Amino acid sequence: MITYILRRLVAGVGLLLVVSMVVFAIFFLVPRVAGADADTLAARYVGKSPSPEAVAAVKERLNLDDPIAVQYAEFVKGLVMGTDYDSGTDVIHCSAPCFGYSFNNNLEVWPQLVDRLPVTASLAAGAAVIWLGAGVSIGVLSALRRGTLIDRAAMVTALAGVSLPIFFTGLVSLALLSYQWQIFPPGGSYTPLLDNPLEWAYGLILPWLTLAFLYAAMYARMTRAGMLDTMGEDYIRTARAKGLPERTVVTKHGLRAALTPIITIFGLDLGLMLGGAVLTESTFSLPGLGKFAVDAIRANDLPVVLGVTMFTALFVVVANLLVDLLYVWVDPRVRAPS
Amino acid sequence: MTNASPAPTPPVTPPPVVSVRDLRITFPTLEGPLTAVDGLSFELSPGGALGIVGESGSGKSAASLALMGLHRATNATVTGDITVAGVDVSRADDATVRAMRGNDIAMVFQDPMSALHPQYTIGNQIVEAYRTHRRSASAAQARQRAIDVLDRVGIPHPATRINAYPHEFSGGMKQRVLIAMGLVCEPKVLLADEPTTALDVTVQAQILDLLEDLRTDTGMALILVSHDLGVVAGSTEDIIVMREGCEVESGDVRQVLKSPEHPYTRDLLDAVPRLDLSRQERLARLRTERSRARESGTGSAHVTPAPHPSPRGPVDAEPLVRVENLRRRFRVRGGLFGRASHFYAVDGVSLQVHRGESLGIVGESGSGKSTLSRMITRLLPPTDGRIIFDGHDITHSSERALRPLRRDMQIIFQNPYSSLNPRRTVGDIVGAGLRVQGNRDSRAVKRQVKELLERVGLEPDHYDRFPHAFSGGQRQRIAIARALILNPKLVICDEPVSALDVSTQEQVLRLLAELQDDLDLTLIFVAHDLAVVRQVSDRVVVMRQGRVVESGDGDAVYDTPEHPYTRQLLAAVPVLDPEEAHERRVERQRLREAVGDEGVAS
Amino acid sequence: GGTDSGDAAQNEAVDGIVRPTDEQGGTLTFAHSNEFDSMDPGNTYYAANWNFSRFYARRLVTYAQQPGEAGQELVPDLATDLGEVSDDGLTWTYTLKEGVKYQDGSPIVAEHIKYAIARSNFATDVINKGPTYFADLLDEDDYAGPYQDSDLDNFEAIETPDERTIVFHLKEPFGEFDYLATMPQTAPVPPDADTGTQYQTEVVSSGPYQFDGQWQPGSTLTLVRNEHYDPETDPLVRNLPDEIQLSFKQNADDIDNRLLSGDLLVGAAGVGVQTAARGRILRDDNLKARSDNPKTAFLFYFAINPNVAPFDNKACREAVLYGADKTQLQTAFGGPTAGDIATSLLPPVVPGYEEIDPYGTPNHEGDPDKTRAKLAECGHEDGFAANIAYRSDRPAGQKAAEALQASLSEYGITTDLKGYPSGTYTNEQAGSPEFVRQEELGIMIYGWGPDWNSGYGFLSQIVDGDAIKPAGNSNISELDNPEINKLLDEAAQSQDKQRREEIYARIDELAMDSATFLPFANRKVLLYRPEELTNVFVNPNYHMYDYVSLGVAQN
Amino acid sequence: MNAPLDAPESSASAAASPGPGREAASQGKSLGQIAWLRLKRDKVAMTGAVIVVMMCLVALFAPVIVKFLGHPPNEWHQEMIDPVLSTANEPWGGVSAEYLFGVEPVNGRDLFSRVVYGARVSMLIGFLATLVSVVIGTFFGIVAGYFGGWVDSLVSRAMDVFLAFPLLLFAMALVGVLPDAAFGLQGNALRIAILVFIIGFFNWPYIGRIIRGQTISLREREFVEAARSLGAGHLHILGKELLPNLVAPILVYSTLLIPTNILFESALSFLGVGVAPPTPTWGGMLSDAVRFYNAAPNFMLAPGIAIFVTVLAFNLFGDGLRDALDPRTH
Ligand SMILES: Nc1ncnc2c1ncn2[C@@H]1O[C@H](COP(=O)(O)OP(=O)(O)OP(=O)(O)O)[C@@H](O)[C@H]1O
Ligand SMILES: Nc1ncnc2c1ncn2[C@@H]1O[C@H](COP(=O)(O)OP(=O)(O)OP(=O)(O)O)[C@@H](O)[C@H]1O
Ligand SMILES: [Mg+2]
Ligand SMILES: [Mg+2]
Repeated sequence: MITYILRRLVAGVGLLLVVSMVVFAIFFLVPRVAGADADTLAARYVGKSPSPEAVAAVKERLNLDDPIAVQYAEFVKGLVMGTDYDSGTDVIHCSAPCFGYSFNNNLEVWPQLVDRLPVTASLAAGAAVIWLGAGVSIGVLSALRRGTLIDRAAMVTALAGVSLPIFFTGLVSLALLSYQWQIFPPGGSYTPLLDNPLEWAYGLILPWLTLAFLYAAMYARMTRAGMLDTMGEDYIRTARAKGLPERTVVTKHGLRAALTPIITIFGLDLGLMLGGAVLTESTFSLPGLGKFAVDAIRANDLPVVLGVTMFTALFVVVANLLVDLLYVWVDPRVRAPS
Repeated sequence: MTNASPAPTPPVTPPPVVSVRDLRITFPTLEGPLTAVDGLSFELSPGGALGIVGESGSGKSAASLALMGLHRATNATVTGDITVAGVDVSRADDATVRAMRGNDIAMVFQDPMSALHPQYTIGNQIVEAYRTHRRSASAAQARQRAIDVLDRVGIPHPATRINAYPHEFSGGMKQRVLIAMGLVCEPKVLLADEPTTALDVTVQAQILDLLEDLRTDTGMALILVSHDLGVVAGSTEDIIVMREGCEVESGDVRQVLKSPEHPYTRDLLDAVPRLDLSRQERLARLRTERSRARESGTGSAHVTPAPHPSPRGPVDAEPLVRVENLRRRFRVRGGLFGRASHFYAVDGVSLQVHRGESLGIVGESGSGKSTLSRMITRLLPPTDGRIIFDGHDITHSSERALRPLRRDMQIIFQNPYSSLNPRRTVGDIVGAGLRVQGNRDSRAVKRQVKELLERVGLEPDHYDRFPHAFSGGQRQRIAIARALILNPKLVICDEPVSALDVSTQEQVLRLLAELQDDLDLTLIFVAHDLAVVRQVSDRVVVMRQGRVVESGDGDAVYDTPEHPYTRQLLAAVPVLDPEEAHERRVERQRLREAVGDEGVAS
Repeated sequence: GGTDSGDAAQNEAVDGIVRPTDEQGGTLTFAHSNEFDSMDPGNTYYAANWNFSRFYARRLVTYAQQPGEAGQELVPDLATDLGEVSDDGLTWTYTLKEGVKYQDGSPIVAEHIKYAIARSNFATDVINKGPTYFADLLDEDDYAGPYQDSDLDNFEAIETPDERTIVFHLKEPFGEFDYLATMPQTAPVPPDADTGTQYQTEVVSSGPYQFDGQWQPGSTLTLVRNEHYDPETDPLVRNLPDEIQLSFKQNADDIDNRLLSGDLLVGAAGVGVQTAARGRILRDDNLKARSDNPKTAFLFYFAINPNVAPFDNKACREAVLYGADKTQLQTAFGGPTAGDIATSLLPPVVPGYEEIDPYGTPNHEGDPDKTRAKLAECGHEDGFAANIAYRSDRPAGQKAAEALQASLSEYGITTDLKGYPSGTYTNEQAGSPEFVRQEELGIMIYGWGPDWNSGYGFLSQIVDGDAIKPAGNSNISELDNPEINKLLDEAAQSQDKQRREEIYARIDELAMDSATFLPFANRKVLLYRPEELTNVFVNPNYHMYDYVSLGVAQN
Repeated sequence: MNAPLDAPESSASAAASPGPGREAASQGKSLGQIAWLRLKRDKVAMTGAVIVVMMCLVALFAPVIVKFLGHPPNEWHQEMIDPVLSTANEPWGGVSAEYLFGVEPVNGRDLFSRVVYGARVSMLIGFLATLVSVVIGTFFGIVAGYFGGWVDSLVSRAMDVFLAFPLLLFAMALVGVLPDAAFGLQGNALRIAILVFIIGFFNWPYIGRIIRGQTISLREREFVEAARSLGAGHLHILGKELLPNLVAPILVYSTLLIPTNILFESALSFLGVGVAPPTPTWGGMLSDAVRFYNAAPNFMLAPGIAIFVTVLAFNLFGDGLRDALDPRTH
């Protein structure tokens, strides 16, 4: 078990390394190919009207003239060991993991990421609870009532759910529910959970529902397909032949097997979402990682973009790792040689 | 009732434990309603044993499921009366039927591989069955009970194995687990739907023996469903022969087998491969049939009745295939966390095949037969040893160097469903060999393919059809045609008939024999069914765990087997005569004790 | 329908003070749809922040607390008087008031102001977001800034002979130096408390309010009263509320909704309400009465770059000037409440403005005849192709670009729209002459407001040939007219306000004549003042409510 | 234990050909024909198909449609707009016989024409990006599945890397940093090319995984071995034996990927990194419409509903196609 975890960890770290290389290459190499040079990059650190001296000074301080490989090595070193930055008055240590400093506000990227994580996590967690609950139960119901009106209605709704752009549903629901009828608070209302749990939930209901609508639809469809598959398996017949009540057959035997593959997808979805539910956060102006990233991209704030991307990759890798471990637990076959 | 009192009519007739009257099952399909079972009636007295036989699709399973009330809430329409242990299955409410399932009547399913839930331990699944019907039982009691039944069905170390997951068990063990699960509530009837179809002969024999033992010990009644008359013959008292959903014949086993009344029953009986028939006898019979047919002008057209040369080619001549000390290693991952380990699937096999000869290779599942065949055709590179084909050492030849040689060696696979590409037409499939080998003249290819299709008993205008439109037997003919189109010197048949019905099997074997006769083919015939192998091979090689344990002249191996394993294999073959079946059972018991209980783990 | 009837009440805070009071108490809430570049007074270039930071960063000089023209007067803040200039115009001297203290009670000394200017103007590798007028004007050659050279004595252009006197030595005379003294860069920074870029998290207050503990950028900034602030030393009344809260990154529409419902008191960015709220306010007389629609000194224009073909030909540029339909541009930009049609560079609110319309067309709708004539003159009768650059994340600008595209297309001038992120627009695209040439950005939308309300403050960056920079260039028309350059220098050095204003008007004329500017809108903003807000007026220099004057109505 | 691998296929065949003596019922019909028969019977899927075809026609003949039913998409109609409020003079955003969906605020452009023209970009990008994904995904999926070993490991890890990226952010960032003229393209042509490439390129792992899985299970089928034993090379096996079996999943996932890509494009446009204005796109219109949600709801609804209907239609059709091609659903 330990070796397995270690192996997965090493693979995860390797994956992260590759991701970081690709991301780094894209953000530092592609602009150069496109004509930007060390000066323009340095200028991004400088304010509205950069003087050439300021640009040169920044370039010097951030070693932007070094070869890209050296810069990448520095970046990785910063991630692992932290880096020292000259803040002017004294040398400040940007401790690991150091993603550098934002071009925009000169702040360390990492604490800002950590700062925004709770918003995204709240959004993702709440939505996940809703979509898993709703999606799975609707999917199961639909599968069991296959071909009936309930099934058809559920699946049409689900298809509608996956066909609606999330920003559209978000906007319409904001326009109607928040602004027109004022049932829900307007966009951008986020209260930290610990400040006031009720406000927290109230402020997030609409984003939760919007996000959950899309995902619930996807999960309902997946669950339904999975249930239809497993309910046709021989072992379900065996369970029935044992005289088990139908409820046990469906939940203990059918659902358990049908849900197993969904775990993987859920892990990946959640991992990606923790890196920022970009559209939802943009639509509802939630100050989470996704919005942070979008703003950063608009402002060409490379260190932040790099940070969020890496952060997301980290979540995906960790989520995958957890899913793998969970899989060992839920599906004994994984332990067998294939 | 015990097997000591085989009298058909006991003095006092107790009420039947299962009674079925005029059962009719209809499924709605795209092509309209399909009546799978059509007016079936039978009764089973307590402790009795009933066999239901019929070819695939004859409605056996559909009828079995109806007994369990498992068609409820599906789109099947079931009419007629079914009474099981006093429960009127067709009219009782769901709760009553549920209380009956597993408790009064338990079912063992066809495919043990998929009938167990892969995510729960076998203990969990057995305990669940028990506690559903014995609500007062404590967890500990239920667990003890599960251990007991596992022990009863012959699972070694049941107290520890109870925590195993299904995938950690072999097929035979899984089938035992399923039987244990059926037994756990001491049902009055055990319904076994083809419990051995997916298993090896030896394992099959063990399972059948187990069922027989259980019946004697516990006094429960048994319904045994199978397409193999041999399986039913030795284990039941009464028999029903079904065809296309209808009963064609029924009665006492001995009676029906000895003097079948219905022609269909007779056909079924004839098709069962006979272990006691030697190759010479069979060949002779075949030739006379063919010449008779030719005289009456109905046989296949262009057959040269060249008198067959001595079945064994000249011993001194260079053999077509020589295999020396061939080994093949595979890596197995040792579970999820363990290190990978190696094992030899084929471990030092040497053999020779002479021109015009047919060599049979037998052995149970996993003994390395397919691995060996694939190495001989170099579809798989060997780890060690040498392969000499037609004078060329091909052990390490490159794929490019092999290409011209591929014309001369062909292989026919076990599963006619997966060996034909479902997205290519029959013409494409059969003609592929010519095209791959560089024949660009599509007109000529087409003509040749059509000729060959006719030769293997298919219509030439099947050329443009896709494989899914053919039955299993027909598909195997297509596969044979594909193998023959390049006029190969050697054809390896890797269990070409084991996926087929007995009757289809017979047709395909007959075709192969004819072709060998006519085209002077050299055959390697791989099978796990000894009877099949005997009928087509001049020499036989018996394999076990990657090694050859015995080899020699076909008849010699069958008549005077030397190795105990060969004897065990022979003893496991089901026979049609119930008396003989009984004798063999005793013999098996003795052999098992001699060889040890290794069979269980296979 | 109701667009006229409410006019009586609208703009009340432009011309006078609404609900004047000196009642203290309450929490004054601000919200910003984005965030300020930095809360460090030495490191910011946003008018709204120059306005806001007066709560905690007093400067040498500030503006009188009055609406309208009176509010453009300069009054001393930390200094006892406006700057005292030497006869040669090269030395400016200020004296600090007595008894001015930081939040910790320690006295504010002249050296700290010198230090503040040193760090904000000479350490551009660290503090570089604000303007660098001091670095440009002071007579200083090789001072490396306080972070590399900790000996402040090496910074010779500023002298602090005693704790209360600060003397600036200039290279050349600069008549408007007092305006520079209003910039937040002159707010004192105690060297011991300076943490470079991170000073924004714990600014040491010299004003009536101080940060409530260490502030984490991005989170809500709370200001509480500074006990050591002495209102007696302050020419302004700027201590009405008990507490001030400023939250960032709020949804812009949401800010408006909260303003309209009274949940929030001020939109901190000072750019007025969004389109959605604008519709609501203008349709409802009651709401409209509580709104103000002041003109600003912000000009929107298209720069036509004479280094990009075919605009190297003046007639081609003129064709664009005559072809543009400014009414369409105005509507696209947001209509009359968002801006008046502009006819020249200088905004009407800047002193010295004279109305001129050198490329005027009937009803501002464009002049087809002249356009065609100019096209013919420049050798493209059937039009030509060009690019229009705009900031892709500024909807109004984008719509204006589309409007120009639409009106030019009528003359066969086909244009491609090129959007760039506003974050890098000035630094890397429109503001990089090399990039402009490479991508052939012939027409670029741009907006410009003065750093202080004078012609120099407005013009110097956008018409001065000496101001052209390889990156971060604001003179994106790349206008380099020796006469203009000379006039600018003269204006800078002149001590005569009258003369300066004449020069500005002349420069305006000359710049327009170059046909490299297509001004189309003098921005107006639609501000909304919730009823709870007291002491409200529009600051005529920042063109938004005067933040420090505001109070909160107490029940 | 080879049952699970070919279970669907063999069970289908077993049902179709019950016994050795009996001829198969559905003889002669190819699987494609059977699928078509089934598809024709699926009303919902056919509705989807009809809408899809309609939308394609709309995109194709946008100029003609607009000529008869609307005004040029980039023509300004400021006479329709209240200059102070920026919204239409008439109620309902100016919906009338002349302006079927009303006009756009600010500039009075005809929303109907813009929605019609918006279909072009959406469809173009949806289709082309899918093509890119399918080509890359199929190639790598099939190669990884067929060759296995280190090739498979490499491709699978690459897919992991791609799947670990926050796609939208990445696409946004990438669109932002790419040059303005390249590969002999410029302006919107380049923009579209870049979008197609990015969307297509980052979506390939989804299809790649499916193809890889299918290939692995196909590779184990004996017909591949049979082909090898005839002397067929890798190319023949990949192209002639495996690819035809992958057509069904490729087709199904393409039809399901197209709507995803349409959504993706609209999301990028919504976030402001799509095709440059004034070219109308649905996502771009939506993002403009946000500011007028209360004053001009028609501005938001028109493109929103267009996206919804198109994507839904593709999904319905794709779903039906999957069912029709799935041998298990009898
Ligand atoms: N759920 C179903 N829907 C439609 N047709 C069915 C269904 N189940 C079985 N059939 C059909 O009913 C007929 C009888 O099937 P059944 O499974 O009883 O055959 P069997 O005798 O058990 O065959 P085998 O030996 O292959 O198991 C077959 O033609 C089969 O295709
Ligand atoms: N590619 C492979 N990797 C690992 N193990 C393999 C592989 N192929 C075969 N084996 C193992 O080698 C052993 C022999 O397999 P083989 O297929 O030759 O048996 P067989 O005699 O043909 O059995 P059957 O009758 O079931 O077809 C089995 O244990 C099998 O699991
Ligand atoms: Mg069956
Ligand atoms: Mg085999």
